[in-house]
Amino acid sequence: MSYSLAELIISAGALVWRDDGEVLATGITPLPRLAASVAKSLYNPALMITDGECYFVEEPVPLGPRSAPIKVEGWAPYPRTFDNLWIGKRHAMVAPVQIDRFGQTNISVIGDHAKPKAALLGARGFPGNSINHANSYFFPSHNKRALVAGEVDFVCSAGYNPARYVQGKPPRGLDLRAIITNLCVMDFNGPNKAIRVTSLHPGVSFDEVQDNTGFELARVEGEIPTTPAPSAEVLAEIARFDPHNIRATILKDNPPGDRRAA
Amino acid sequence: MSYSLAELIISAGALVWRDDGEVLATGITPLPRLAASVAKSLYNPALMITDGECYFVEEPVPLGPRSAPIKVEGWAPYPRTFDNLWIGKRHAMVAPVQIDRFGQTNISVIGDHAKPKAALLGARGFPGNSINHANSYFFPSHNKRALVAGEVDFVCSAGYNPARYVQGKPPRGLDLRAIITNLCVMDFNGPNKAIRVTSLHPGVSFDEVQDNTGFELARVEGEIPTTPAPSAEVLAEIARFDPHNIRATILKDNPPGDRRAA
Amino acid sequence: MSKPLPLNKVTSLDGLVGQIKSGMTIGIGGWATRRKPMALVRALLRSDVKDLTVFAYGGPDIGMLAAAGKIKKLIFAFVSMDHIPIEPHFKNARQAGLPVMELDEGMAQWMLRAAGMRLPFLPTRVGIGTSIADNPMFKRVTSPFEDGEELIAAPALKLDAALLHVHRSDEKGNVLTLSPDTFFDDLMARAADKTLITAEQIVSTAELDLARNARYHPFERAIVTAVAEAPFGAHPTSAAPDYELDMAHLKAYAASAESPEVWASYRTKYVDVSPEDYLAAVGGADAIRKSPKAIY
Amino acid sequence: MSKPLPLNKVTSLDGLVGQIKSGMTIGIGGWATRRKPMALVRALLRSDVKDLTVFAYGGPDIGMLAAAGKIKKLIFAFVSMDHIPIEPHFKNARQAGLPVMELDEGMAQWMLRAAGMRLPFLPTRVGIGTSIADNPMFKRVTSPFEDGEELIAAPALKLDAALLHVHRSDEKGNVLTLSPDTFFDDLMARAADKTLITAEQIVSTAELDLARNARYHPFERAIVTAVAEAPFGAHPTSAAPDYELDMAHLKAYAASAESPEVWASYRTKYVDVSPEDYLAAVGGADAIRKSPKAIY
Repeated sequence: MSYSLAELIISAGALVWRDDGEVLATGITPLPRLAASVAKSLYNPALMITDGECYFVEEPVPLGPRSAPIKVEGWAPYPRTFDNLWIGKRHAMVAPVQIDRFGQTNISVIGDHAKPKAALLGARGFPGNSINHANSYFFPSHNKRALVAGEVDFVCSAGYNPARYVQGKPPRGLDLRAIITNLCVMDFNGPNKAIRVTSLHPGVSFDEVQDNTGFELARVEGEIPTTPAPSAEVLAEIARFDPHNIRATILKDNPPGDRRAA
Repeated sequence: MSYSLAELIISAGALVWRDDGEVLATGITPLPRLAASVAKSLYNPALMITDGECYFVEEPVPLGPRSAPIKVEGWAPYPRTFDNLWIGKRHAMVAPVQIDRFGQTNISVIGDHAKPKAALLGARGFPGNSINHANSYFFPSHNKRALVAGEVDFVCSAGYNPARYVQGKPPRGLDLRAIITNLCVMDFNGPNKAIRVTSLHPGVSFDEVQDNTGFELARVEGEIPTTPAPSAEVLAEIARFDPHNIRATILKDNPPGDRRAA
Repeated sequence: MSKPLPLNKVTSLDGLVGQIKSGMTIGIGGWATRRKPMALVRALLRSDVKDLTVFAYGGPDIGMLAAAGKIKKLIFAFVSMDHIPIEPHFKNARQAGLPVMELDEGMAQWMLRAAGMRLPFLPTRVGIGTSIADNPMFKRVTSPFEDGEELIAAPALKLDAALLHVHRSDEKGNVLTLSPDTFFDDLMARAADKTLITAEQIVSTAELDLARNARYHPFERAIVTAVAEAPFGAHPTSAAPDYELDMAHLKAYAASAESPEVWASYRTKYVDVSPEDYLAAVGGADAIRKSPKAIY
Repeated sequence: MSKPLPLNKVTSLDGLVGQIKSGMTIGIGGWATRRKPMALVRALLRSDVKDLTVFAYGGPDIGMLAAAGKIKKLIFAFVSMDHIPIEPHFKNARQAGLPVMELDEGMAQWMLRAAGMRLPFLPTRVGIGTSIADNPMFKRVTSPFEDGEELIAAPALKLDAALLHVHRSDEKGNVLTLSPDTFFDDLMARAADKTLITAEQIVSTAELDLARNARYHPFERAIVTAVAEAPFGAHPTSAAPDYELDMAHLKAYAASAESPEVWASYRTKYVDVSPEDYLAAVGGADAIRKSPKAIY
């Protein structure tokens, strides 16, 4: 069965919430959001998810214009968001602009903070999220501008950077899980929490990943597995949650999941 | 016009809120509550008052069984109570069991705290109230068991006791106003915030007040005024807010306001 | 691949009690005579659980646990039945030397908030100048800013379990509390490792009508451990608007503090019985529904 | 003795602006494109007030004030129009070197809470390990308990004035916010010396029906300074359920960041006009009421 790279990413992304138990699954930007939807639908029905505004919903809300009313099961206004995240009951997958070897990410500025070359969104809730609950990251373009050498320009979410902690010890709430890009899946289980490639998307080599990364990557022992193709069941769920095919607009030219098929 | 001692106390009590502006007026136990009702009705319509449960009401709610629905103008659940009192927007008149020369009061225990002779209510919100907003006190029986020598058995509300503060300085929120008893009206404007008799109820002498007080009292200069008799307007408002004449049951034998009339 | 089973947190009263172990620190929701999980408290009295450290804005919940000797230490700011200002069983226990930690009402919820935020402490002025602050459990913290003020560091009031009574719940633990006052049930739930809930009714998620009732939804289900249906489970306290407090029963309960014999007889009749027999003994559902609105 | 006059806090938009002085620190309620007091912001743009330190969960409120050169210093965690992720006027100002203090979203409301409790600071872990914590405005505080943890001491974010838009108010400043999300307007109001409010409608106290709408009542009137009626006062942001955001207008507004000339023309047409002319210029009341529900 053919599938797009976006679908592969969603399929791989869904797995990050599989064993989380009853937490809020937040996916920001369309692919992570679809991943969270699939995770709830197929792997972990205890997950809490929202309508993107301020309600918890029983079933994932499809992207874009809606043909059916949402099924509300709870209230999730912003004040509640912080109450919940401060007790750690959340796993978010977000899409930062930069990440460094410590897993520190940036969505605030490119360049100097006082007078940036590019002003972005601002740190939003990244600092609080990063030290309170599990976090995973998505990068649509795996390159050295996104996976940077040195430190990110402004550290919005904390990472495993001993220089930034008293006695080098990160807070117990810091829990970085996965990074999913257009090339591969990574985790933080390399030596000293180093970022480690755990699977390569079909047709991608480790060297290509390393060449497009600003810092040295660890790798799982032995041959690096290939990111598993989405099952028919997963593809059907993805289609159900994305009836307007917004997923086809996220990655440039909507490449196939197996680049050798292109 | 004849009036009861309870009515005199209510009338004098109402004056404590006159110049407070827009704050929550809380009167605990029937006479302070009636005093707050009169204050809002006649002197300071900006006062906020509650139904005794969790609503702000436009007009004072009469004591006891009600013949008309309450006119709600806001929500006052307990969480809101603390939000409000912590910014100081309140003046409470409460009825402690003991008070000492510093204005410290007690509603927790008589005797040793670990194994009290008499367990009372517990400190409730007295500690927080006392250092955040204005407080006045009512004592139905002015005697040495209530206005005690030394310190009260357990300091529930803070007073002007330098020994209990860093460098002797009470917090800026401490603001003790009036004490009203069955014998007199007092304030805290004696030397070094000492308790001072400002008016004597008709037929009461300063010596009688002093003889029934466990600590030395200051007095206003010159002849101590007599607590003014309630006006006809005040008496009418009291009757309106206390249609079941609960005020007649508070002081033993419901004495007249001018004891010489007995 | 077969889909995993949906969440179901429904259990019995005894199932809830089974989550409470001797020596735990528990918090009990509601306030004085309002929305107390009394059916759960009675079930706790029937169990072997003991040596509890208990925090509550206390009413007959605390009185009963104290009378039954379940409390090792009481954390409180008051124990009252509102119209009966001092809870008589609490008074007996306190005067017999029950170990206590006395707090201010507002400080108590602030300490719950600290626990619910996983912070070791929160600063406050509340307690300054009073005997409350003499308790060595409180430390001091100095503002590191220009003001340099010395404040009380109030430690987090962490709970092993929170016992709450709500109006409606679904099987997943989405709940509604419909009362006029919310009290601090939400902070207790966040401060607790386990949140154990009794509900007047367990209904479908759709029946909760949460799109309309969002503001009656006190906390997200992720912090709810288990739920048991307990109709009239707050009696003799109120679960307004479903029903008001039962003043006659509260007076009978208060009178049971007169002697160990009277308490034993109250206990036989109202505690050591099934919820169904309890309901019959207190006059039945219709009688409870007819209780007049309490005036405070 | 004649009874004193009842409270009346009603004024005009300009009356509200008159309470705001150059150099003040102000907070603006709502969130990004939701329930922003835009009519009041436009009135502020028409005034001589300048050199403001401004905190907001920012949207076009911040963009407009920045474009008009009213901001001396911006305190923020983001400035966004949701569907247009980065506010373009904010982006221009920021890249031109507008002085800022950047916070985390959750930390910001925690700092408002400190101010609303009159505390000098509150402890938090938020910011640890990030560039946010490099700002010397943050100090450190060590837990005086066994854990000995070092936490960030986040200073109180005290406001001279909070600018909020609500759905209904009476003359005394009893208000209702009917939106799906409450945001942090309540904390801003408590953190501020003055709370300045625009309301979709000013109605009688009875019409607020507060017995039924209690949970839509965000704070007590004692902290409300003044109220002005401003129908469609949140436009182009939403005041759901009264009306939704106006995406077409937000796009036109965003496009005005292209050059000073385009901004000047936007300003002439939509800012330097009376509220009545504004309403006509954006298509009238019926058009606003027909905006489709926004999807986030």
